[in-house]
Amino acid sequence: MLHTVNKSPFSSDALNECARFASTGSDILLIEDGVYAAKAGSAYEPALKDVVKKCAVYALEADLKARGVTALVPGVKTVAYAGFVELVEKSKVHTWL
Amino acid sequence: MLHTVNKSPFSSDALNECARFASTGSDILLIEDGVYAAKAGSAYEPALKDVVKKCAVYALEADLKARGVTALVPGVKTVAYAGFVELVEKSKVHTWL
Amino acid sequence: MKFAVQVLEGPYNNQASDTAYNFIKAALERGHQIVRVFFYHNGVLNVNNLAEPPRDDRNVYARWTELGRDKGIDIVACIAASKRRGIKDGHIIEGTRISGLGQLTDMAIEADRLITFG
Amino acid sequence: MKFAVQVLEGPYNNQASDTAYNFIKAALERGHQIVRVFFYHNGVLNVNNLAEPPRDDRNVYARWTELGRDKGIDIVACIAASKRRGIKDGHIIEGTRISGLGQLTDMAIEADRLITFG
Amino acid sequence: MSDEMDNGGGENRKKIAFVMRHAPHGSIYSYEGLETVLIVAAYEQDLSLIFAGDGVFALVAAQDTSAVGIKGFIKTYRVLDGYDVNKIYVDRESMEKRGLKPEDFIIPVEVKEAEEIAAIMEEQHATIPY
Amino acid sequence: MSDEMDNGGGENRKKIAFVMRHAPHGSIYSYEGLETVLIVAAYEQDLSLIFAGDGVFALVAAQDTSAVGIKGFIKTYRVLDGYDVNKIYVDRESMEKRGLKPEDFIIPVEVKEAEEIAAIMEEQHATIPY
Repeated sequence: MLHTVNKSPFSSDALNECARFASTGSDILLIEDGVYAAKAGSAYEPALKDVVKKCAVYALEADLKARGVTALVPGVKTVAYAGFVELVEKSKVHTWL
Repeated sequence: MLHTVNKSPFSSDALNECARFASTGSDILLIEDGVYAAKAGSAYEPALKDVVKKCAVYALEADLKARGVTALVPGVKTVAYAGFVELVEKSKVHTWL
Repeated sequence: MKFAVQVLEGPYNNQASDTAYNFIKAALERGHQIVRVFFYHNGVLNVNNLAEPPRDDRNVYARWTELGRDKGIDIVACIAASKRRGIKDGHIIEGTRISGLGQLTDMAIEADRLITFG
Repeated sequence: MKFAVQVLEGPYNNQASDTAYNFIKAALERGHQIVRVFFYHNGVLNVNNLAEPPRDDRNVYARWTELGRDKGIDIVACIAASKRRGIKDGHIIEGTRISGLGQLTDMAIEADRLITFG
Repeated sequence: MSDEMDNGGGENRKKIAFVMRHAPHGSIYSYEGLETVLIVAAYEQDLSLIFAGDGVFALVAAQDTSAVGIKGFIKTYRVLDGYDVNKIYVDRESMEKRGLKPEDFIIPVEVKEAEEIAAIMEEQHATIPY
Repeated sequence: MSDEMDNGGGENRKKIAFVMRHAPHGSIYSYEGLETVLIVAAYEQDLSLIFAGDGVFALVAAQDTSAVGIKGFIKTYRVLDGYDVNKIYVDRESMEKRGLKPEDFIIPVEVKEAEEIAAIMEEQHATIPY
């Protein structure tokens, strides 16, 4: 299953909740303000590293650029909108608002 | 100064941030989903007890009733809308969205 | 005292409009003056006159009409925010108007208290 | 594959409409079918035809017109959510329509993938 | 898939889960979410309702919205059973963190661990977040 | 208050602070907030801008919104100085928690502790949250 998160992990519990309900081995895609979770060197990095151990974590390229997030937490892969679509082809998707 | 918070402390960082920027002795009023912070017996109770030590914490009666929040964390006072207005009369107000 | 009220969320979708209304009623009862209600962000949706809310629920639009038309409170939706969201003269409720952010500035300066609901 | 898209937030106020549009464009390019776009909650604001967005920014309404009128995608705003928020037949953009929650149910059943943006 | 494999409504019933994560009244997600559940329920699909995060607050029985001037909808949950919607799951951690117990809720629920809810979500044809 | 006590614009300038707590792009708070600042700035009041929480992300210089198809506004912060808006405060804890440094920002800022920001807020005639 693919899970998407569009909220900042600093102001919302969406990503924490998502990670709790995502099965091991599932995909998590960070979009919109959700990509801040992927920023290297933030206080959220240790938490995201744990998520990366459990799930494949992706971040949407366009949203990273829009927010000036360049250095990413190790293990996070980037995708374009076409890659987003490919992830949805691969499995059902749930959105954590 | 009066600070108002209308978000649940379980899903938003608004109350934590409010408490960090509220001067000692100022008033904090919990309204709307913010009143969940005042619920006795939740995992947020220890955090709210710290806030109560620093600030006078109020919760809006109508919002408590609407959400079925009955038992409150010790030290939290309840006010009606008239009491909300009185708090605003007393000092300037800032809203934490 | 002179109170100014800013509302940042639309009706029904969020409780902000309801809380603002209940606050204003209580403020009026305690003898305060509401110098203006200013709608910004999605708050501008509060003045849309095309809505037909369910009859078994409160009518948020009727409440603003009551405060604006009947009680004479100046109720303003920000023009820039309104244009983005499709709120337009000719389609706004009675007793409200669309104007610029200068109205927010003026009320922030003039009022003893500015309070935001969002 | 058959994709169904639900959008829960209004244009400009949140990025959901932009992300949904970019996702749909990419899905079409990869040969997928969009069985329907369903607007719920503040999402219904996306079909308002009274808006005049700033000219130096994207026009979210024009994007939905492009997908609905020009590309023939079925774009539906929930009637109950629309009534609460003042979205009404006669004031909606070309290539969109207002209908019931049954349209959401149908697309959830019919599509291989249901994806929500909010 | 043959007709013999169908059961329940005798049609191709699909598994659809609603994941309710918002508190009531502060925003409309909880209320409009329930409206959707009632409509989808009439289509006789295989529905599940998952309450997690602040969504668990929606089920608290003792809600009285008269003083805020908003229509309450807590009693509406009681009609779900009449629509054969009885897979009502509550996330244990969300519930306990908020100081709630099953007895606080307006309808009977099944309390589940996060891993069980994850498994339920994986089985669905579609999941809808409100 | 006598005329002699006025200064700056020679009028009764009021202290107004904007408290920016939202990240850019995901919601419009940050953008419409800046629009308001520019209008209020023309009134020659004594303005302060406080960036706290996710609001600090709004100032990150390296933003490029072309791929999301949204108008960027990061360069607009540069015009603030021309309006004599130069009390730009950033909360240290918010900044550090998000892995940011003053060099990441599009304009010079004063990094403040929470207690200092609390004191600034207490001095204001009005505070506006976006």
